[in-house]
Amino acid sequence: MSNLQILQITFYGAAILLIAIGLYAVVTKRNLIKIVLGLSIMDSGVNLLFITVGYISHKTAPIFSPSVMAKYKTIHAAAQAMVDPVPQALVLTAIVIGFGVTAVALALVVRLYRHHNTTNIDEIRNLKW
Amino acid sequence: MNIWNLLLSAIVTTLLGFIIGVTYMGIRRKIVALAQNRYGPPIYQNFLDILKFWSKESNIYHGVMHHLAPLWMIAMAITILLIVPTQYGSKFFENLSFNGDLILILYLMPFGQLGMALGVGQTGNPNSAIGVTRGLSLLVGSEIPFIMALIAVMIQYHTTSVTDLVRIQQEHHTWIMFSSPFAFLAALCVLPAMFHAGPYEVIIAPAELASGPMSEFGGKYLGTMMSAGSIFMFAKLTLFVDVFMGGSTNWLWLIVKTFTVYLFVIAVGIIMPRLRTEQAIRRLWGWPLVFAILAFIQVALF
Amino acid sequence: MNTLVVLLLILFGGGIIAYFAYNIHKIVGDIWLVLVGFAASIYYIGYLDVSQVLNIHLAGFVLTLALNSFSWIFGLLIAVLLPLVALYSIPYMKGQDRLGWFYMLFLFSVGGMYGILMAGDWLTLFIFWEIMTWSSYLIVIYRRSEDAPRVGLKYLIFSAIGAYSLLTAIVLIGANVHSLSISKFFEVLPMHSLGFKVLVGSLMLIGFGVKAAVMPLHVWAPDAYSTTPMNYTSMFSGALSKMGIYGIGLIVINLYYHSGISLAGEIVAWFGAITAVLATYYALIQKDAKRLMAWSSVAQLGYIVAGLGIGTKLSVFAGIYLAVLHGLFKANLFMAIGAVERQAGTTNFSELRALIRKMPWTFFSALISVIVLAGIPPLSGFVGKWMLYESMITSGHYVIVVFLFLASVAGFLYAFRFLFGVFLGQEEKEFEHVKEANPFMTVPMLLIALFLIVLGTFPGIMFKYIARSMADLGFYGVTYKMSVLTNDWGQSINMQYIAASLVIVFVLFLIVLTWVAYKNSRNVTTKDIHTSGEPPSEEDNYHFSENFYRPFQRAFAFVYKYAITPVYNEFARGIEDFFQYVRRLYTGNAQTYALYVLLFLAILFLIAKNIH
Amino acid sequence: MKKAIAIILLAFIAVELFVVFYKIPFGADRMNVARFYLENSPKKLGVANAVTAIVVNFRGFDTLGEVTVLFLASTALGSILFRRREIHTRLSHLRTSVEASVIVRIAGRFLVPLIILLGAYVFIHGHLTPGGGFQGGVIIATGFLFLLLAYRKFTIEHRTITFVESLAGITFAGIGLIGIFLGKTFLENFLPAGKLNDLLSGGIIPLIYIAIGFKVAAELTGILDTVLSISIDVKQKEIESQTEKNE
Amino acid sequence: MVATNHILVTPIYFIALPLFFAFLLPLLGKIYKSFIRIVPGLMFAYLAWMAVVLLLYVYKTGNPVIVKIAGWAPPIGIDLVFDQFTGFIATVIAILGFLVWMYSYLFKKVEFDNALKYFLLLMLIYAGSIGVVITGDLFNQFVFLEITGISAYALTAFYRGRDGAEAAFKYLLIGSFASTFVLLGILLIYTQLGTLNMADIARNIDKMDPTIKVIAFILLFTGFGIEAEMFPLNGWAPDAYSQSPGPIGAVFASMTSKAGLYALIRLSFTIFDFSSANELLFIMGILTLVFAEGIALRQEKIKRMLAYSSIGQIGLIMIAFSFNTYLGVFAGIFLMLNHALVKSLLFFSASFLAYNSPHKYIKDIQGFARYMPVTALMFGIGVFAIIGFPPFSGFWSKFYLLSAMAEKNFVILIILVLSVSLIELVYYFRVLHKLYFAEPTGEYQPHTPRWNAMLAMVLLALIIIAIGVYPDLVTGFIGKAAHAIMDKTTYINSVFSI
Repeated sequence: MSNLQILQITFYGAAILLIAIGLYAVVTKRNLIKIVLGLSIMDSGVNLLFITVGYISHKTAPIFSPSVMAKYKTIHAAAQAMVDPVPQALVLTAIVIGFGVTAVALALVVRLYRHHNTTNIDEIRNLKW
Repeated sequence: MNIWNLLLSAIVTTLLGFIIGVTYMGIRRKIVALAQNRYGPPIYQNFLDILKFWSKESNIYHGVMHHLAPLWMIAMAITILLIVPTQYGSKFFENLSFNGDLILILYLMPFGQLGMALGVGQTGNPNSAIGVTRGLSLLVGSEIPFIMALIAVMIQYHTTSVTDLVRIQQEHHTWIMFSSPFAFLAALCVLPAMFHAGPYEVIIAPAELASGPMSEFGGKYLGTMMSAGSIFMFAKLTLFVDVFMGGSTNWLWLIVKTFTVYLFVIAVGIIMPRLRTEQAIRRLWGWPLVFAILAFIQVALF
Repeated sequence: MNTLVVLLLILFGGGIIAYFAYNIHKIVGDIWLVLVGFAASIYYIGYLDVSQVLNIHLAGFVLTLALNSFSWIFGLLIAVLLPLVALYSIPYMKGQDRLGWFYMLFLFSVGGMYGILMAGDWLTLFIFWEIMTWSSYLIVIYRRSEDAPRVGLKYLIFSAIGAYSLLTAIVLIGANVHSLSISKFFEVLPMHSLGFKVLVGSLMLIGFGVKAAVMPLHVWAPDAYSTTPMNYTSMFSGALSKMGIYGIGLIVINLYYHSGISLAGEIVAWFGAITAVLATYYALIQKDAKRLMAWSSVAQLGYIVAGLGIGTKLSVFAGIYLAVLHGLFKANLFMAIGAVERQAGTTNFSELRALIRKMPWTFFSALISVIVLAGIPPLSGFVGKWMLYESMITSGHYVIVVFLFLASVAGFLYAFRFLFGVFLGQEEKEFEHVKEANPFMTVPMLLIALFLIVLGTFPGIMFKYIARSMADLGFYGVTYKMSVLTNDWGQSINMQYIAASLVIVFVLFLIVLTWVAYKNSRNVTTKDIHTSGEPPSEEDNYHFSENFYRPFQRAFAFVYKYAITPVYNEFARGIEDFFQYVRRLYTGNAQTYALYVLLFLAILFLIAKNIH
Repeated sequence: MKKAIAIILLAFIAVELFVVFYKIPFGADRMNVARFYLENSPKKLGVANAVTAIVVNFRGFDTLGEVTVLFLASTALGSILFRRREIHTRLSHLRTSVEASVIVRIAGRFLVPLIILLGAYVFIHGHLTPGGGFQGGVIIATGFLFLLLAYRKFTIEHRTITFVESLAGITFAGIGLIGIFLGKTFLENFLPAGKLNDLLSGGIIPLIYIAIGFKVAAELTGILDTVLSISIDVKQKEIESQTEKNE
Repeated sequence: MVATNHILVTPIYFIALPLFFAFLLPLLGKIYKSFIRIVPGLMFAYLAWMAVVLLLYVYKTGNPVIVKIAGWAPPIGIDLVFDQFTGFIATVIAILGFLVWMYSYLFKKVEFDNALKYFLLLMLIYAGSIGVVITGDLFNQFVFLEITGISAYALTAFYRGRDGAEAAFKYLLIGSFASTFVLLGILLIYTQLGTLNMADIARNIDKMDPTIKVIAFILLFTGFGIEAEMFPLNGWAPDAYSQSPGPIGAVFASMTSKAGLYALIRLSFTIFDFSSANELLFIMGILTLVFAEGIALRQEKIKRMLAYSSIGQIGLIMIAFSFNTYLGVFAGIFLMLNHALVKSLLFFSASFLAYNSPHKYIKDIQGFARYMPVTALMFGIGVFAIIGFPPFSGFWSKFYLLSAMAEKNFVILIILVLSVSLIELVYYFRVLHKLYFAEPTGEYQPHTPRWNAMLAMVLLALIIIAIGVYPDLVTGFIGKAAHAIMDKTTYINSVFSI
């Protein structure tokens, strides 16, 4: 097993495990806060996957800083030595969206707590059938 | 056909039917009395009755329908008598026999009864209305086997006309009662019900004077109705004879045949106890219906 | 301008204007209504150009408006009824609110009927069919009575069942024939497979059968007919139900007899016969005049369906004749009931008594109609019955004919029940104030009655049009005489002689009897009767109305034991219970929903290999 | 039961996902569009940070959405919690947090300006160095968080927040619309690209990123402020219930 | 194929203007309080007009309007595609957006802050929905989906007194699942093709590893299916519909669900080339339809019933699209239009009928027809239209749908769909009967709608009747739309030709 393979298993495995853990928390935990935490963990897993996918072996960050330019001389050469910037950009968006969702979720938890005086999801079932 | 001729024959036929019918009624009263070990009235008693009714001076008037009821009866009775062929081959007694057929006759019968029922209804006598409902209920019982028998005959001989049926029987020298025995049996079984006689007399309930459809009729109304009833009775007998027993070519033969049938009706009436309406319907839908179905099978198979 | 469109415009536009007219003032509305009624009627009879065809291209379909002589005769029925009913409605609906709404729907439904008759393609037919359905539904629930929701829903559900099967058939036609034209469909039909024919035919028959109240689909009819205001019921039962008959006629004749599946026609005839019998049986145990007549309508429609189903020349002829006739006399009867309802305030047999002296003209027209209904000669009902029976006997359908006879004989029972229950029997103080109905009500009724009488002796008046429409159904060379009826075996009856004999004898004896008895007649009340020597006192009322046909009911108890309504109810309840259970899937717990999502995902993963 | 089902399902899904992702070679170069971005962000836009170029220009539309999401979150929070900021201001004395220690307070005084400065630096240099509007905005928000934690009496004027938030948003959307009004496309660069790695390079990108920075800072601060009001609410409830008990 | 850079009329405004005014609205509110109502209205009106103009342009010239953003042609930049199909749906959403605004013009008149937030969220959910529809980029679609989602969560929890928060939390939970799955799906596609542009993906979809392609499809399908309220994934929907403010139910029915549905359809029709996608849509459509309509039969609350009914309609639309025939797609688009119009009308009128009852039980509104005849009539028209009586628009959509089924000779399916229709008829008319026949309980006072709401309802009803009487008003557009969604190549070519 090569180094890369080990890395691959570790990163993918970790990310998917994070997603699974998040999902597990969402599906089984009774506490609303824990459920929201689960959602966050899930998001983190997805984000980690994004970054992992964007990585290219032995390449550097996609910034044409003076030092990089000094090293590679031309833009083209520098560009060849950089990782995929798109997933990073996407992750930025995803993180912000995740943040927004989490904020709203927490606000809802507060509302629910005020309304039902509990954070147990099993007891919040006014709407059914 | 000459219109005066037609009128004349109609009047003659009606008169004959009236006389024969009333006489039959007298005979029936006599026979029933004898069977019940009574002396009974004379045979001409019904003529006297009708005469008496007609000569009554006072008249109870309940309303228009009450007034019209006997007229419906007599119009129906005479029309049926005119339609039913009485004399096969006789030009004079042809009457309306080519202008009507079995279905028409069957549908004419309720014409009179409806009129009577309406008249009865207007009198406000509840018992009369009860009598009418019984009569109508019984109609369902008797009509179905009878019509089935007739349909079997009609289909077998491919005609709906009574005249045709008589012609066929006369030409082939046979009676339908032999060629279609089941149809005949079915019709025979329901015959008492059609005469409201025998076990099916719950409608007029002759023993209980107060009830029965006709109890509110008196005087000339009752006289008219009795005349109509006797004519109607004769017409029905003639129809039966025409359909099942070959009709006749002269009046004597017709009287013999009809009287035989009538005798059967009287006999059944004497022997059988009265039935309640639902019992009557069930009985009518018993064997007669079986016979009628057998008649259908016969038609279908042969 | 196309005359067909003008007619539709008169009705639909008239309906909308009627709404506003009634909101201005009742009198304005009434005048407008009568105006529209007569205008439509006169326009239809006098000015309509039957040969005109109009094609409208709409939504990728060709909508065709074209009248043929088969549909024309149904239109004639409507055209006769519409002005009369409009006249009748003026006093009948006096004092009701929302009249504008009512009459708008009224005219819409009439417009819908004309639309159906004019439809040259199935889509047009369906559109107008639905317009007719919802407008009539809104009229059924117009009164907001206690059971109006139940009745309305029932009517609507069954209408929808019908409409949906119709729709299914239509889309199947559209997909397989590639044209929605009715005539084209019948042209190419023989080339299609048996399965297609049977499927489409049955669906159409279900669709039309609902409106024609054929037996398992009749459940709505008694309720709907009796709940609706009577002036509309006379159109409802008289004309609207004929739309079902029109459709059944089209289908049965064209589909079955011209493409060779006669067995199906037999089945239809059987449905009609059974409907006739059972509906008659139910009619005679009803306790309300409206319901009685409603069931009677179902029964009468059964005859017509049977006639059309047999499909011989004479039986179809009889079917159409009976259809028109039923439209007339049943309209008349419902009008009479409406008059009674209006004047006496009830139509319940146990309350009504002896209105004959109070409302003689109503009684007369009801009597004539009942005689026609019962098919007693010499009135017009008999003509239809005779042709129907003869056609069945001559074509060998003797079992069906027995059923119809049974229905017909039992029909006498309810006919008498109706007349006795409403008009006859002992008089009651309660109804002393009752007066004869407004002339606007009685005159239309009497007109119809007169027509029915004339039609009995001279049915040829009607035969002319029927013979023409027969040609449209593919029965060519139909001959008729003014008053001689001939069956397929060549036997004939002459109505003139029969009627003459009856009338002569009747009149003769009438003169004699009146002459003889008039002088000494003693007018008595209905209390002055012979009841075993116990005449009732003034307070007592010996009216006979409860358990009218108890012996009959006892004898046929086995018939009354079974009914289809509970079956439908159980079915509906079963569905509701099922979904009551199913809806627990939505537990209200967000985590359960999340689990569903995961489960869904897992299932998709499992079948991922099959996705290609 | 539920847990068992969940574990089985999740295990299955996770394994399935892993199997799929395992097919994707790790660290391999699969750039397609990205290649273009890398090549052109310095060339055409004069932006050193390719990620910034993508975020603000190539996929700037996403970012507009992203900013909207943040805006939405803060609005939603306000709408969901129904705590008007006026009330919050009025009730700030009820804040439950214990008065922070002297160290924190003093440190705050020194650190908060620095933090804000750092944040500003980060978003101003978004197109040159790692970081950008979002990152800078978050850093500034932490500065305000510090203040909120350190000083019980510290309140943020909500009008200011709204104003900044709106203005920044309008700037972003407005800059985009200017592109249209200039006959170009939405969000298209209409300023000279400048020299690579210059502070004043990248056309509209730094402008947008600055707007984003302000917006994110304001929104995050607003959100923090709103969330803090929850504690006030709880405290208020407690006080009310206590007074009830006492009575 | 023309990139119109018209200053006044460009699809970009569908997103740019709502966002711009959303940011601006708090400031405008400071200037003059009524601006927060008037300005969105002007904007909605403008956008509705613009949508119609654009649609007419597209319809007449046959060229889709494709806009590139930031000056980069796809697949480099993000593009907005306003073709016959997306344009039609966007127009429907735009017109309904205007009507929803008109309906809620006086909403929360006294509470400035709430009104501000309401109109803000309304604009954003509108922008999000239209964005999902007209964007040509998969990740961008995800972003808009999230905008739609978060504004929907906030709107669901808008009312304090109700269980809005509970509904919103459920929605959020499931919605987060959706976003996770969508993101994973997008990621999988990106790893294979290195692009996010839909047309580009569709062009190169064959180059994907088959296994990964399937999994990506499943993930996206599930994610969008959640937004489209597909059967087992729609646990949130009835709660959200029933707890949100009145007009928002209409927004959910006519905008967000349409957006989800659009995404699903685009996914199955254009992006992926699975033939089983149609079968999947078909099966899920039937399940959605049957379960939703059946459960709606047993509802005691009016808005919940409407919600289930709405879900059922979505199932119907999915079935229609799953045929993948011209007629089927045509019927599907017509159904989408009809559903948007009619459900909006129903939600509009129902929410006023049930204005003051907190749980909106059907029994609470009984007999209200006598107090608010016009609203009840509007509800009635809605019911008639959804049942499909001519001459209301529902008839045509139903007829086309059944024609599409008949074309494939799915007799059993026709019977199934019509049976479900019958169930629908029963529960709708039960409500209508309650409304008109029952005696009012007197517990809740009816609340008569004000002129703006009345106007919105009447306008909707008129549109419904107009389409019903003269369907050619829309069939032309729908026909082109159906061609557009079914023709993948033209879509790809037109995107890349700018």
